[in-house]
Amino acid sequence: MKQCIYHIESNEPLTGTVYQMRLSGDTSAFSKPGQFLNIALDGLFLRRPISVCDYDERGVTILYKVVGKGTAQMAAMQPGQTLDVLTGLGNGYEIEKCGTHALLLGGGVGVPPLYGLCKALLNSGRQVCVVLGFNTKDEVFYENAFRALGADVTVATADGSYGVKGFVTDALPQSYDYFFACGPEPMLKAVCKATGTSGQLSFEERMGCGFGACMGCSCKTLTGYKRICKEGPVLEKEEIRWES
Amino acid sequence: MKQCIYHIESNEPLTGTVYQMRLSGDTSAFSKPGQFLNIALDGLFLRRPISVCDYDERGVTILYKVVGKGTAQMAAMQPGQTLDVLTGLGNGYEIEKCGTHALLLGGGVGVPPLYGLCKALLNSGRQVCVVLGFNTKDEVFYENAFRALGADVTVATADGSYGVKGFVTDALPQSYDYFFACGPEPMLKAVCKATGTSGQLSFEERMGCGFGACMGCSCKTLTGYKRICKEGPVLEKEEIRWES
Amino acid sequence: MGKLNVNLCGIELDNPIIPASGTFGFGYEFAELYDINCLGTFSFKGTTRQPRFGNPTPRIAECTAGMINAVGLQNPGVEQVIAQELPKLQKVFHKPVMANVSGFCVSDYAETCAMLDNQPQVGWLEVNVSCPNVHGGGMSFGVDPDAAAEVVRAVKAVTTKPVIVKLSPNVTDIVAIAKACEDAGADGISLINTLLGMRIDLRTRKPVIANKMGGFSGPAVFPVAVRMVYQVAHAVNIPVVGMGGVSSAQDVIEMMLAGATAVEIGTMNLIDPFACKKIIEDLPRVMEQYNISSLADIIKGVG
Amino acid sequence: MGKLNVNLCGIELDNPIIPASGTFGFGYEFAELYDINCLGTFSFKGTTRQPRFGNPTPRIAECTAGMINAVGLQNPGVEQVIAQELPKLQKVFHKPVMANVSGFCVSDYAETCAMLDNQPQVGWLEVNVSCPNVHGGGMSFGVDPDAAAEVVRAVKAVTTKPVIVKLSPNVTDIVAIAKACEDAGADGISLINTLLGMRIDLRTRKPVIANKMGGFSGPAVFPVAVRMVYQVAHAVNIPVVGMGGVSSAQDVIEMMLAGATAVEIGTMNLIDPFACKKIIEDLPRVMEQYNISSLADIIKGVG
Repeated sequence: MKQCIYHIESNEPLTGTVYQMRLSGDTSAFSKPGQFLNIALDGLFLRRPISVCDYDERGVTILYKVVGKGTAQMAAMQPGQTLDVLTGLGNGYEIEKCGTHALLLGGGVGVPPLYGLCKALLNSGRQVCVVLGFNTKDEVFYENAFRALGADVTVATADGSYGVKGFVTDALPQSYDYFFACGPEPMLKAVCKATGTSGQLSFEERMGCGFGACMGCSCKTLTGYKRICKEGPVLEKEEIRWES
Repeated sequence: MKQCIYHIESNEPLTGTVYQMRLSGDTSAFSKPGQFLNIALDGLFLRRPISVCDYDERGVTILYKVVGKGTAQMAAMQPGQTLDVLTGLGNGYEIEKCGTHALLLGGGVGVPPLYGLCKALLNSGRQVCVVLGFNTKDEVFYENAFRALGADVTVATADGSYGVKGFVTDALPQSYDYFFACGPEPMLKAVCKATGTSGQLSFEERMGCGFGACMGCSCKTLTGYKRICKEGPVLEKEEIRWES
Repeated sequence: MGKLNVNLCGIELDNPIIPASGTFGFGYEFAELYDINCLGTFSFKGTTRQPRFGNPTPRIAECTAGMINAVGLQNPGVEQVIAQELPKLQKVFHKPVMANVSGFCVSDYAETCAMLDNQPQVGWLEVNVSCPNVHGGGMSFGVDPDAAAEVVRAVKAVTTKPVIVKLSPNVTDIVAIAKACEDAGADGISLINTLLGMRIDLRTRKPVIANKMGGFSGPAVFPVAVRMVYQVAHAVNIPVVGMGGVSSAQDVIEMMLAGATAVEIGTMNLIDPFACKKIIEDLPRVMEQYNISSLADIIKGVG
Repeated sequence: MGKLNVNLCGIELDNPIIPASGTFGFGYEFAELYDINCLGTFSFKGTTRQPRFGNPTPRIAECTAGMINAVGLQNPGVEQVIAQELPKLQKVFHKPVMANVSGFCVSDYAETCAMLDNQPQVGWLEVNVSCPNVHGGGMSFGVDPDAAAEVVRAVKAVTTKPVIVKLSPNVTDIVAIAKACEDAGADGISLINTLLGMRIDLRTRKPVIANKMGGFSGPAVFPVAVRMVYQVAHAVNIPVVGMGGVSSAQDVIEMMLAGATAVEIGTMNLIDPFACKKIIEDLPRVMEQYNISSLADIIKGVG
């Protein structure tokens, strides 16, 4: 973890509510796709944890959905403004555990971290199949971005207004030997049921600090208690203890 | 009283710690010299009451000394920024009670409201003698501004580094038939003792609202309880009840 | 009935917004700014049997997201309130008003309330039990269930108007106090009064407030207020008026979900004199956002 | 002796800054960020006799100038703390540490403290009496002078290390609790623990926190903390450790003027992991600004 000042390079809407923000600054604390940063915002007490979509040595890209005060404040920010961020948070995805054919499953605001992951998997010579799930056509984003990387991309919409009608689990490909998922908890649960292989899933929880100090985001796993912000947000399918 | 948005036209230091800020906006709620405005500042709960130095139909001038968080924040503000202000607060000075020869006595940050008052007195055809008191030469401001209006100006410094050595009461002119004063309470008390005429004095008190709602700034006078923010800040010499 | 209407102890309010006592005087300062008939009602300046100047100044200290006050119940006394303030109020406010009453012994409360009982514009008596009891070693009536109940019984004996007891949050067990008041005949409970707080001036090394300590209020105390409103509303069968740091239409809805039938707005009136008007105007939009068709429906609606 | 030094129950501290229990884990997360030997000491994660997962999530709610937590004392249990955490801690922290202990019955406290008494790195036992007493109907030990005193006596019987009792602010009379602890043999008092608070999610109409209510902390509670530190420090003759919303060197000085011998920093560590380090570095400059030559001189210095 590192505390950094990031400069906003751009901040543009991708859909009616999802924004893409490019930030420049020290990214040396990041080591894996699927990690997150924690942003301090004026007048709001807690930092806002946002997953990293992509990063390189010059900066990071984040995508965020406007859902409350914090994200509304972010959406109003202009290039040139700065943000106080804690960087390099969370464990991130481990691509080493994946075979030659990776399946990536993203739902809504769970899509962003899969982008950097997809890049890393492709760079390592693996084949990548991506299934993105959204509620409706207007909410679809990053389909072409994944395609441009060289992945095989399928989109599913719950209302059938675009791509396959249904959930990501209705659009699973025939062959893959490992999966990575990020999305709302009901989707993650359905993904675990529908997939026949091992995989890694990224979880969300309301956080206090985001770096393991407060124990606010703990969960029980089959391998012990874990902090979503520190030993997570990525858990392996086999260790997850589903509630109810 | 009116709630207004004021635009900062300029914001410049006059001395090491005293700044002059010119604001443009609706001044229709002001009716007298000696009134004040109450400024909302980001991240600070209470508004900051600041006496008006001068106003016309286009805007107001305020002078403020950097003493804490609020005034430090103001000093860092740039032309073009806006302020949420409550305007037209307090009773102000009544010049009708003054004869032909007015004496104005200001100490330190008590000097500013005397400027608009001086203008009004001169415009009404009265002669004005101004005595300004400061701790030391470096803190002197607005001497020439008063002189440019056409007042007879004397400066006193406590350490004798400029003008008369001593307090404003050490530099009283021979002849005047009414006085107006603003400054720290010990100065106001000394002024009441040293002057042989009637007069009006402007007081300071820690305020909650600044417009008479909270009773936070009440004082006892010989004419009843008064709120410094509403029936004050200007009281007549004859009604003041000095503590101790 | 409009979608903002609520019924407080048998009296219909056009909306649940009530400026809290001590932040709205007797209404005039605000009536100069806007038509205060847009309010549900308001609770006027805490009135005592005798006139009071209150505490020495400074009476105000700034805090993060709040302030401390130690005004000490400055008011002209109930006789003057009836002779001068209420006739003036009638001209600018045409709804029942809430009369806030304080006292320093049980008979103080009873006498003041008996006099206000005759005033037709007074709709409710809000009895502030946070005052020190001079016959009880200076301890507040509001920290002891028996002392609070005694005040309630004495007041109920002299009035037919609904009696709302305003509780202090500086207690171990707010529910015990509220229940004692209900058992003694209270028609409603309002809470929270201010938290006891203190600030020290680093320059002078003295308390900022002449009286050393004072009542801490403002958005900072909102989570404590929501908690106590929730606890009390789920323990008594009389209406609860919620207050404490409410500064937006969202906060009003949160208080009502916690259990408030109406909501008092205090400190925010001092920072933004138009706060109550803005909140009333904002409520329909925020209700729509959260699919609320009638405020009366959401009272104690937390699941 | 440096100008930041203070003496807490016979142990010299290089400075009065102590990260509060529950916001600093067992120090490792922070030791990766900076050399934590710059601290006066720190109070480690609240430890109980048995391991605990704590409460269900969500455990965190945001508030204006603060937050609510309902972690529920997640910890690996005292045996694991001694076997695993303390040996690891020794490698990164070379000063006496404050062991924070919680329990749900008197024997819990006594057993846990007895085990920690053998640990050479433990300098002080900070006994948190805000936990519910399972033999007392779930009421917190900390709201009853007798229950708090019973815990203190049981702990003092099994340890020779200084015992600091951490008090809950959710009480009518904090001084009575503090005095009872002093009379029972406590060597110091620390306060305030969190205020009980609640937030409701307008979308779901449910409490934000799974456990409904939780502990409210952050800059919002500072005025309440200063008041209670002042009251307790002026009523007991043992050192007081002040905490509650402290977020700057200025706040540290205000707490010490109110009566604190040392100052714990809690919630701010979660927002700015460097908060304690920055405050320690900032203290000399701020002391100069207010003409303070030694922090030890200003303890209880309010006039």
